[in-house]
Amino acid sequence: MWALSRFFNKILYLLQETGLGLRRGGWLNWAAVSTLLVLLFLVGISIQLSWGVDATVQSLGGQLEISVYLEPERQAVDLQPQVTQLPHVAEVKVITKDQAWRTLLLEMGIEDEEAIQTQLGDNPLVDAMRVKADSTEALGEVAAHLRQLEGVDQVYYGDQVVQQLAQIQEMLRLGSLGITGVLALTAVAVITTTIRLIVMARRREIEVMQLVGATAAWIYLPFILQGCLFGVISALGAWGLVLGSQQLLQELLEKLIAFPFLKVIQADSNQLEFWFLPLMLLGMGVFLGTSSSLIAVRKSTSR
Amino acid sequence: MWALSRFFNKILYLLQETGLGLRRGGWLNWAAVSTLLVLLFLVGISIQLSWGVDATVQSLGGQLEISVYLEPERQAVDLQPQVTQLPHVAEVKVITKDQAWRTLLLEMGIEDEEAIQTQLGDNPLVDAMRVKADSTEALGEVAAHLRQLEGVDQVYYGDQVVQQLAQIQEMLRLGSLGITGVLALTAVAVITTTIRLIVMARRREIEVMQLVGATAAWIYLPFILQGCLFGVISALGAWGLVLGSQQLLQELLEKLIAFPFLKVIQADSNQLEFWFLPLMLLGMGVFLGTSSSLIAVRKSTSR
Amino acid sequence: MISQHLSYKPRFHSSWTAIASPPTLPTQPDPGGSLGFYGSSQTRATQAVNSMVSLRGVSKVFPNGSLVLRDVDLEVRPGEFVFVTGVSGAGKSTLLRLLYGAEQATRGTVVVDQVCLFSSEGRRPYRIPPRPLAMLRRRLGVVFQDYRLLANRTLGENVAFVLRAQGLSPAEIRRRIGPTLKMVGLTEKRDRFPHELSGGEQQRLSLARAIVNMPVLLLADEPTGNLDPENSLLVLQILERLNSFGVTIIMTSHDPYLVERAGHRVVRIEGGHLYDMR
Amino acid sequence: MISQHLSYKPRFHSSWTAIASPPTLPTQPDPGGSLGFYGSSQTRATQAVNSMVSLRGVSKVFPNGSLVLRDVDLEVRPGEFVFVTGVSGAGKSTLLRLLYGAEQATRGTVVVDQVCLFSSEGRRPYRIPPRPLAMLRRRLGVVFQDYRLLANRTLGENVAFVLRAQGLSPAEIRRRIGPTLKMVGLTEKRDRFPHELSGGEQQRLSLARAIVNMPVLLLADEPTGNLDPENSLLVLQILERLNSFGVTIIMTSHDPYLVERAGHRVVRIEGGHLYDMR
Ligand SMILES: Nc1ncnc2c1ncn2[C@@H]1O[C@H](COP(=O)(O)OP(=O)(O)OP(=O)(O)O)[C@@H](O)[C@H]1O
Ligand SMILES: Nc1ncnc2c1ncn2[C@@H]1O[C@H](COP(=O)(O)OP(=O)(O)OP(=O)(O)O)[C@@H](O)[C@H]1O
Ligand SMILES: [Mg+2]
Ligand SMILES: [Mg+2]
Repeated sequence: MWALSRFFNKILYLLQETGLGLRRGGWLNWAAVSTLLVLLFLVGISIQLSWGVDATVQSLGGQLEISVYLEPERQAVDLQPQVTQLPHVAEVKVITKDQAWRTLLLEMGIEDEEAIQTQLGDNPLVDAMRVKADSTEALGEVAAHLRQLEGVDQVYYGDQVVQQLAQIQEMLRLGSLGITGVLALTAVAVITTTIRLIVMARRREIEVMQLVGATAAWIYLPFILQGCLFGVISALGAWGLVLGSQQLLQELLEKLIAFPFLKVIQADSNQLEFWFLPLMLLGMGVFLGTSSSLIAVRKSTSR
Repeated sequence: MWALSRFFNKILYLLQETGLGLRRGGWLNWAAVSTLLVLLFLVGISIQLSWGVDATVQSLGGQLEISVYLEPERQAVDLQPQVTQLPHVAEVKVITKDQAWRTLLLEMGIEDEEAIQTQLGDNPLVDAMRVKADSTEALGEVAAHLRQLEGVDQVYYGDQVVQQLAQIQEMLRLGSLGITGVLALTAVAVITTTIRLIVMARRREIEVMQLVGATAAWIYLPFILQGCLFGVISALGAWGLVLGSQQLLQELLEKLIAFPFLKVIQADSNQLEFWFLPLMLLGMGVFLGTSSSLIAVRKSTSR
Repeated sequence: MISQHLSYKPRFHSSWTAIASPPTLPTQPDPGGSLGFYGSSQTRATQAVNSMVSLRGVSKVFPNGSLVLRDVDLEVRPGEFVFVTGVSGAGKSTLLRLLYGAEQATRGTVVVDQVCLFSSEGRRPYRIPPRPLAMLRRRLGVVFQDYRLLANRTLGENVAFVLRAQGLSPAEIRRRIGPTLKMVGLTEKRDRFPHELSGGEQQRLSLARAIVNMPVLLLADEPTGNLDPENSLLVLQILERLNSFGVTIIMTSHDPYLVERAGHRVVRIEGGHLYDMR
Repeated sequence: MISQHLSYKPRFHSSWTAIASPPTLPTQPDPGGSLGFYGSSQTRATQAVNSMVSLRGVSKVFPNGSLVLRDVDLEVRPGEFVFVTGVSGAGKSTLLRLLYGAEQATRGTVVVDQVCLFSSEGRRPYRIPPRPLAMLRRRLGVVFQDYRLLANRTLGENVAFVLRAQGLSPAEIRRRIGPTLKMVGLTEKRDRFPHELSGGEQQRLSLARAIVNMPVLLLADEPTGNLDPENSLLVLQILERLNSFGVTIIMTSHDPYLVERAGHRVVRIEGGHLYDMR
């Protein structure tokens, strides 16, 4: 009973002490929270953006096709089932040489049906297929497979544009990864600094606490709780900002360019994916806040 | 003479005081410098990256052409000078209907010279021009101009890929602008906080200085000099990091993807452009450092 | 050594006092009568000659409502040595703080060395602006009750500090520090930091800092509180020597024996009132 | 009111002292002779009963080379009242700091309330680990020469602080603060902050904080330095009342009259040596 009440007193003390620290800390708290918030926000936005760009490039890449030209006299429909079963193949479209010739002639402005019929006899074309891959990266692999098929004469896929698109995507991925990493490092540095400054600002107090017989845990737990709290608050704030700016970005994009990049926003709260970002931000915030205060406090532990 | 020596003494005092502050400040200085450095570095890298992407998309966009089909019986060479003089037109290539037909037939596998000659007589095609614009954005404008020319039948430019490319570029530009803005704000917040903390840590000292008759300028100038110095050091460090990471990024890109994005690096120290980034970083660092210490100091000026 | 800075001349200068033109001692009836507010300069001049500190009807109420001084009058002539006594919490430190501008009176007029720090006369209270206040403080020396040493500067730097704040040359500063530290017996500890000193040594350092710039008025708040009788006497002797050079000294003390022994003028604060004891 | 926490029992407990097993008082010749280092527990037990503080051959040299104490021996029995005197800078504060573990001796053995704080006997010097030190400090009360108040806590919180550090319930803490503040005459200023107090009031607050947890040993460093004679006497009376309840008191003072009047044991530090004066 006595032990329990003592334990309860201790918990109460820790909470009160943390509360007191927050109240008396004044703008020092805001410094810590705002820094952490801005950094978490940047991380969140960059993750969102990299997801969005990924999805966008993905959908763009999906529109790129591989053109397969068969040897003369080969029928595309014969090969179609074989091609469909290849890995990473998303869609196969058959274009017979008649279709192709008709289209060509029409494009050239020969609209006279009779002339077309005449020309069809001289059709110099071959059967062809348009194959779509399920991702931009898989194009090369699919093309390689196609080349090995019997009856395939030529395989064209991608021109410079396609290649450069893939490269842009790669670059974006690298960039966002790098920025996220650098930002995380900055976050740790800034919070550690801030909390160490808070500890330093209360150095005299800590000194006196030690002199009247408080143990290290007793002295430093409130600081660590405080750091943890900073993390939680910042994460919540950052998530709010991310949601807000998403909306804004979306609206801006829709106004500025005709084509809506629907992939930028993913606001379906029933999906598991929707909860991934806030949970990640929360985890990151708490981790950064707590571990930073631990680092800050560790440095000043002496008697 | 007396006034001069007094002035000299004052300058000396300010320098010594700044030096003393730096020496005694210990890791507080490092906190300020490292924060500023990281933020300047991020700004620098994001500017570099946005330049690089701009240039890349530009060069990519430059490869996109507008196809102009003339009315039958019109000669492309007649129109060429007129087209060349249109604004934003970078290059005009004429394709006569004979050339086009020949190419088409060759592509279709008809390599028999005689057959070609026969077919040429039946050439159903028209003269065409390929027009390059000097930037991706100008494509639309150029196309609109071309459509109004007499003798032009059809103008095709860009497919979905071209449009999406332009949109990606727009998005990137927006993103990098936004990130730069947010980072600048963070920088101001963090440095102000840090310098205010330094002032706070020396609050007792400032109090005593005021009590023994030091004027406000006398007390605060060393802090402002210190902030300025932080800016200079951080800017230099950030530039070094930008140069270093550029090298790294370049190498990485060259290894990862076959096509070297030469536009990412611009290391020609004879060019004026090369000095733009360091000068900008320096200016930004000094401005942020100085104005942040001014803000920090302003808040604590009282008697 | 000390005497060389000590050729005492009463100061009539204060070009900036003229510029700031504070309301000057309006409690004194204007002899001209018709000259009005700005015409009372002659009154001020006569006043200035025979008064280093002049408090007229000064009251001090702290924001939390505690009334520390009520309607206090005090005149200290240049060259006087005044002890301020009173029980703990009587308001001695508060009185001194009014004189060096760390606290502001609630009512009344405070004039130090011909500079008006505060006056509730006139349409609205006048308070000295920061710059003239800094200039006045340069002519004062203050020993703070809690020492107020700079923790991250050595003894020598702590003393030099006051002189540097006035833009003296490093050579001149070096020349002055030695004798001053010697006077309070801290020569060997010149390069130590305050936390490496005993309580009494810190107190003596605070004294050294107050006298290094040869003030015209020295305000010493309990400068012997942490000193043994011998050292207390030594401090008293230092102050008396300064006084003999013409420096006006106002000192608070709890030590009745020291006050007795010195034989100077004594004022006592009790219940917010100031009583002249001797 | 005070007496209710005061049923003094000499403490024989210290379960952790046994665990930490510090080298205990090896300067005392071991009566068993053959038991060696860890066998001297009996010596310690006898020692413990009749000594609250025990310094044996203690020297203190600061890192900057200043030798403050040389080969000092001091025994203080439980319930004693000891004055420590000496000129400013003699080493009085340093002596007390050795007792509450803020400084570490250079040589010798320091034992307080049966806990060994430092011993240079044994193969390498023993120094008390942080946790036992914290536990010892909870049984001590210290009045610091520079007060060491927490600037951003009210008077009440400053005093409560010590009790909260030990995990007492808020109700219990509230119950104890009132009488303690009353004893030093600060009841009305309970909700003020330290900077709103006069020097003497701060000193009394420091005393209140030292005695609120009913220490077995009270170390008071110059607790009357900023107090007028009446208040000094009051403080002395408080300390004597505590002493009459069995609290051991070691107090430094510069005031020869106070020391004279009290009539307790007096030790004097001079030239690093400790002399028993009375
Ligand atoms: N900033 C403040 N706010 C509120 N009350 C204050 C403030 N400063 C001082 N006081 C109160 O004014 C009274 C006088 O304080 P002061 O410091 O002048 O006393 P003192 O005579 O110097 O005492 P001591 O001898 O103990 O130093 C005290 O009761 C104190 O509590
Ligand atoms: N941390 C330290 N480093 C170096 N020297 C120190 C340190 N602390 C104290 N000293 C020196 O040790 C000597 C004794 O100091 P101490 O504080 O014990 O004196 P004291 O007897 O308490 O004097 P006072 O009566 O003035 O308080 C002094 O000469 C002081 O300069
Ligand atoms: Mg006082
Ligand atoms: Mg001492």
